[in-house]
Amino acid sequence: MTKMIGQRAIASLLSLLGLMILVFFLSRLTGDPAVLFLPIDATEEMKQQFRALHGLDLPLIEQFARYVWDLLHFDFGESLRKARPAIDVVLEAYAWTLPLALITMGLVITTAIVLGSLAAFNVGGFFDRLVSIVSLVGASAPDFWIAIVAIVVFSIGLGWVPTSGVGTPLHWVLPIAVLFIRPFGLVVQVVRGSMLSALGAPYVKTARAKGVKNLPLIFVHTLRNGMLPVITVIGDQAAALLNGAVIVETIFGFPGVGKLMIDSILQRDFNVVLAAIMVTAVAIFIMNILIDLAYGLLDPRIRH
Amino acid sequence: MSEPLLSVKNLSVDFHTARGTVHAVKNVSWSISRGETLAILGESGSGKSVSANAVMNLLDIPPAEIVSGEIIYEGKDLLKVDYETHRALNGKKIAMIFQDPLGHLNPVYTVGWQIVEMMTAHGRPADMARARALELIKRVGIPEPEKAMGKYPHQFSGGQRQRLMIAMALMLKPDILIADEPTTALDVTIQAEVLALLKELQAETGMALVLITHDLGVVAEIADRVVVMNKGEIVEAGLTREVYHNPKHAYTRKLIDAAPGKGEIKLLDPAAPLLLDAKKLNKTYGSFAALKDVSLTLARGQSLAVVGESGSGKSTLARTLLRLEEADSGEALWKGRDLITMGRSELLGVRRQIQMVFQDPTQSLNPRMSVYQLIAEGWDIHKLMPDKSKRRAKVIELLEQVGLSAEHVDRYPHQFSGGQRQRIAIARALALEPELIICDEAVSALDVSIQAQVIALLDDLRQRLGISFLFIAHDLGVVRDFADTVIVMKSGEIVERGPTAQIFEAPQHPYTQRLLAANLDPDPDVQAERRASLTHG
Amino acid sequence: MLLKPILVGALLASTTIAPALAQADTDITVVLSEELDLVEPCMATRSNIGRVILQNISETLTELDVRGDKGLMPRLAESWEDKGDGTWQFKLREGVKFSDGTDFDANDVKHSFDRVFSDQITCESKRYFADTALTFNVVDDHTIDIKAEPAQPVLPLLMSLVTIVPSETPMEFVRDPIGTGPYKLTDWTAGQQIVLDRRDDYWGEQPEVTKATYVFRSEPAVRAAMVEAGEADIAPQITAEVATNPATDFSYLNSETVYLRIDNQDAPTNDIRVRKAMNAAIDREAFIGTVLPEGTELAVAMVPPTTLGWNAELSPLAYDPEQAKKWLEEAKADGVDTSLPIEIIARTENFPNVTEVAEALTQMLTDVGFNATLRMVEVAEHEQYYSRPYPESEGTRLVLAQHDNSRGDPVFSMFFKYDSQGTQSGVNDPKVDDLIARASAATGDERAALWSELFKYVHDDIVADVLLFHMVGLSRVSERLDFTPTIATNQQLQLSEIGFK
Amino acid sequence: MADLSIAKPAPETARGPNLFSMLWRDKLAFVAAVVLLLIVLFALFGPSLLGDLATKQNLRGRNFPPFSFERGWEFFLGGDSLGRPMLARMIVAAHSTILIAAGTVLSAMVVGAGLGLVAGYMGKTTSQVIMRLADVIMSFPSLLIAVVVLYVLGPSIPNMILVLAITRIPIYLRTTRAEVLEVRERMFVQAATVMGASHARIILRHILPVVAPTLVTIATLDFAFVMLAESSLSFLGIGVQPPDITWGLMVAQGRPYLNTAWWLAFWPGLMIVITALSLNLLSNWMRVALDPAQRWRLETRKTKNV
Repeated sequence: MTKMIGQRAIASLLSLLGLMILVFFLSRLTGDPAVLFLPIDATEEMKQQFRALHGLDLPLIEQFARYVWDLLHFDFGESLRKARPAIDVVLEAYAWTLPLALITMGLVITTAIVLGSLAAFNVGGFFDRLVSIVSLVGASAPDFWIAIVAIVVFSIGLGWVPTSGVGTPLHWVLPIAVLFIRPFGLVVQVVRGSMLSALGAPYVKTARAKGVKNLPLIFVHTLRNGMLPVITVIGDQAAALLNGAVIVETIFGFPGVGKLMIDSILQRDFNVVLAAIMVTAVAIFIMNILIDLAYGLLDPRIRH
Repeated sequence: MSEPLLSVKNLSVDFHTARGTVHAVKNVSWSISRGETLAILGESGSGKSVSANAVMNLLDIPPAEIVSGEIIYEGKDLLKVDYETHRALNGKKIAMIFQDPLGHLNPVYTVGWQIVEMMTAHGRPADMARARALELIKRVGIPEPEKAMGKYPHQFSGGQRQRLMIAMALMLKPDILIADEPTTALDVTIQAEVLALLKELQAETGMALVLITHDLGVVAEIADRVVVMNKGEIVEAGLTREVYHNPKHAYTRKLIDAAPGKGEIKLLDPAAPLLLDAKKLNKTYGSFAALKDVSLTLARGQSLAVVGESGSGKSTLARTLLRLEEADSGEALWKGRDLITMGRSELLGVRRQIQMVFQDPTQSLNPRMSVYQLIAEGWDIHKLMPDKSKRRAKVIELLEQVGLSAEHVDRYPHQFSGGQRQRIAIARALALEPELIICDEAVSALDVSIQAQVIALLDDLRQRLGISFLFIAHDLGVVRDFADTVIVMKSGEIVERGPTAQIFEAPQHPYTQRLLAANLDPDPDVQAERRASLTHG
Repeated sequence: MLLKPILVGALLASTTIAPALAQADTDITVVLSEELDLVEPCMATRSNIGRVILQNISETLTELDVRGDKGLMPRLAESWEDKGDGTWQFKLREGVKFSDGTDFDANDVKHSFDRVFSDQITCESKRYFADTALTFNVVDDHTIDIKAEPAQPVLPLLMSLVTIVPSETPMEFVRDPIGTGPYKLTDWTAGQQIVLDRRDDYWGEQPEVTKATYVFRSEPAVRAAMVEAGEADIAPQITAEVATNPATDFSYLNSETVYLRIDNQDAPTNDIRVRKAMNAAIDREAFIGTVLPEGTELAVAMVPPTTLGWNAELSPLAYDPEQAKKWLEEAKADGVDTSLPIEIIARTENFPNVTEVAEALTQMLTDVGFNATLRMVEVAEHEQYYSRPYPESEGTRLVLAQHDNSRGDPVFSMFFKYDSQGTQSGVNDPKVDDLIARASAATGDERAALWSELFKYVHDDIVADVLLFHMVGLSRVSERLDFTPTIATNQQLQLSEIGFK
Repeated sequence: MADLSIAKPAPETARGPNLFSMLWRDKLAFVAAVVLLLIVLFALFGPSLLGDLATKQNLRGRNFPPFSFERGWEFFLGGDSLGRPMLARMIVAAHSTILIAAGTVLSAMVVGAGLGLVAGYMGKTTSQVIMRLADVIMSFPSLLIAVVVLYVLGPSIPNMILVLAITRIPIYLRTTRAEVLEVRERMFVQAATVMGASHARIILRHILPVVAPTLVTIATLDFAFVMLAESSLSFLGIGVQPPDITWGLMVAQGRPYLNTAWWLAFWPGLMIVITALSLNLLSNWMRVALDPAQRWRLETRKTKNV
């Protein structure tokens, strides 16, 4: 196990390095941050000063060497726009993204598993069709559209929840609900499909021959097997959430890493972009390890 | 005979498909009494499992539909009781074990948990269930029962898994045990052990045993009575001995006649030129030695059988000779050239001369290619028959050679039966006019009647075209009918070799002797004799 | 090693209690469109920073009156006079204390300017002194002489753009700005909110608002909804589509001017008839009340009407597609290739409905026979086309841009947009250069007259560009507030101007 | 397995089941197929037939409400913020929408499946390199790709396809690789090796056809995903830019009018939902129809209500 994690860590480190190099140079193709930081009528001298202050006037390769050198000292550089260490900015945002992603994913997993399994057991029936259609429609609507309609209906119309922002638990309801829809739609479909084939497996026949009741048949005998393909999809969806939810964060004024990322990209705040990418990559790496562990936990054949 | 414990009366079940309704079983009736063993014998597609599944409420409805009939147990019609009542009977009164215990045991739970669940699912306390489970695991002969409880299905051997299934089925001392092909995937020696175990347990508990099988040998070994099924109908029923010795129905006769191991033993032509000379082949996977210093020779027109149980290395031998695996050491001279070290381009030429027929034609034929494409592919690869207009005629010729006809040319594998598919695979091998065909369990997946036909076909090809065969098999009867020389392998080593007659009539090595002893004879009297000699000896 | 701060942060984040829902009657919440990167006084001319800082936390020496017509008013400077030779003397207000308790004096003024000119930080306000060297002479604690070379006639006006910080302020961006204003920064939680609390020791009149919380939402609909739901009190920059409630939604000229910048050197736009045709092709009136809010005015100059030298005689070129076609025909007859591609460059999110405006403009140009296409770009790319050096193109490009001048004097606009050396200028005309130079150096009525002449020359004589609209801003203000947004709301939001009903 | 084999009808007489009749039997899938066909027709012929109608502006007649024939059929679904007919615009927008989605899915599938085939079939080193590459792409924020491409190459439909395709490649790559790892161990692949088939032949003739149905299923689902992703990019202002027009862009542009003129964002949003829904239904059907083990579910529907 430790060996596996070690190998994964090395492989991921390589990917991370590749990612960093790619992002570093590609982002610098996208223009001059000085132009965006300073007002349109700023003088060339001011722009020059800004570049010099942030080392942007150096040859690209030297900038890169400096960046890597600093990185080796766990220094992710300063945010060009916020005049603060980029890593602080990112971690602050990540402290919002992480619980949002975890809560959403937790809800997605539990509801999708229960509803998807029941739908599979009742394949072709009314409940199955209902779950399918509702999840499909939900997953096919543009999320910003849902978000704005949700605000109009639930905050202004009904006044149940605040429109946006963070603070009380009530503030989290709408962002989580909107974020929930798409992964739920996907995962519930996969659960249903996977449970469908798992319910056809020979060991289910054995269980039926043993006289096992329906609920344990679904949720004890079949689910653990049916979860294996689901975990991969859950991993993909969780990874997407860990990358930050740009749209939802933008609309609900949720100070997560997705909004930070898009703002930093648009403003060419290179250090923040790089730091954000690396932090999310580490988070996703940890999650992948957890997924692997989950596989082992669920399936003894992988463990041994 | 006392009042039957369970009787199936006039059961008819249909399967609905887009192409129409298939009558899976028609008016099937059988019954069984306490302490009795009934065998339901039939080939694939005969509907032999359907009635048992109906008893257990395991039919998928739809596509299945029970058209008529009743299943009487303890005075109740099981087809009419509600779901909950039926569920409570399953496992408790009527238990079932299956072929392929690996698939039928839940891979993600320990066997202990699964065995215990048989009792807890029926409301018994867990500690009691655990004690009973330990007792039974010990009874069915699993070493270290405590430890075994905590292990997962994949950590056991095939025979052990079936023993565990049996233990699970017996947890609640059921009245009836239904065993659906319980020994089919097992090696002969293991099969004998499992059948013996079933018999012992039956004697201990007095339960009734319904055994569903395609194997006459199994019937001969264990059954008191037999019903023979063909195409959904019972064609014959009666005491096992009577049915074997005095079959009334033509199908039963055909089945008995097709049983292998009764033909004339072939002799090797000593003058045939040497084709393949393999010396000291070795192959290891990690620390496991699959081949240990294996040497063999094969002459033109010879049919050499390699016999052994699973894990003996016989398949690895074939794969190594075909360069599907790289040997660690040794050489294999094909007409004087070493196959093991041969370069790519030379190998391509040799590949034409050595063809292979695999065990399962369903898997060895690409499901997305038509028969024509399958057979003609070799010509594309080896740039033969450049005149494409002639190919079709040649394909038809080949099909006719293996007993198929021109109308089959554009069909796809799934539209054929198992035996027909294996013929297609043979036609594909013949298309390249090979000098050696390696058959890896080429007939073991086939029904006996078809098995006999395919063996006859291969033998015909050997004689007419002078093709050599390396014939890998675990079924001794088939080997006896086909091979002129036999090699017996065990744990990667050759333990005995010699002409077929010598191996079968005067085996030297104890392992060979054991193999032959475990091989079931379709004649119940022969089997009874053997059993008697074993108990006394 | 990275995980721990995240977990700790997550814990903290999830337990933070919302201040927005429970507040005193005189506390207000302002919902801004974008988060502040910095709360740095010397960046107060950046509009989103200015709305929080300017005159709330940090004050300037002078202040331009935008509500009345009092012109330039004293703030931290009580009076000023031109000592000649480019030197201005400012008398500073006495008894003013910074929020950290220190006294305000002339050295603070000098230090504030030293910061602006420092090469250690990049202060925005530096740009107003691009070609001007300032020297400071502290006469006494409350008198300072500022000498500009060359002489700067609008130096007192420029003083309204530089915020004053205490002399202890370091030469780097600060996160806890200290100022003399009526409010002080008490909380800044990045990504969430900025809180200003009223000071007790402010030198001037005590404002009514005791506490202001700033939050950030980029969706206009959400900002408007927050005021409607009572979660916020002021939402600047909402869109016309959501500004449907006359009781709460105010529109006001916001000092932004939208125009199409024409490169007067490119073919075919180097021909005046082509430029005139462009102007005549556009039905400006059709935009107002449709894709642009009611109240939007047709522009005849780069600066809004409240600016010095405003020329009231100018009127926009009439919408006359037939005439436009005729001009194009004429030009074509003289050998101008009017079929050259004309690419309209517009910036996404530049102003509300920019896409619709750009699409309509393109359509109108196409209708009279221009080979016009539209290209929407994001901000960084827009900058490439907007500022010199302009990229080559097969035909020419028209840049749809928005220019903001709420400073009261055209000097902040005209050089950049029209001088042959101007960064965003498409004009190369010696008379324009001359007029700009003379007007910038002049004072009083002469200055106004020269600007006025320049406006006319650019608009009527050389038809340098397609001036479109003076934009209106829309803000939603809670009904419990007594506050009317003005042209300055674009740049600042003085809490002291807010009252309660 | 004995009982399963009876479920199969007599093999001699069996011809492959007619796909159309299987489609007809699943009414939902059938409707979905018809809807998709209609959308494809819109996409193919919309711009040439309605292109002028869809771009004709009328500022003073903007946001014309729907459900009235007063101004002709093209205004039945209302007019947009520049007075252009919604119905005509939506039909025209089908072109770019489908072009982008199809282009993205196809190019991502071709590249991803190609790399996946190589990664699955070749040795460990090649596979590792390709998989790490996929990891890098996966963690590369798609927004940054979008900004890089838009800044360096400019906003255009091919560039949009490039942006979206890059982000979708790993899905196909990983799926293909996983399938290939399994398929290449199958008997018929070994049978081909024994016959002397080259690597290219084995990959293209034997492995690809087996993997293809899975890829097609994923592609159908991905199609909807791409439409939504494109819409999200439009929302963020870095997506398709006018005068190009897609449903996603229409939703993004109509979003400010949700309160006052709901039809601007609603209809194109509905089109996305309908298309995605149809694709999903069709893909569900395909998953069953292409899987011999599950096909009976469609085949029995004639006689039984499932």
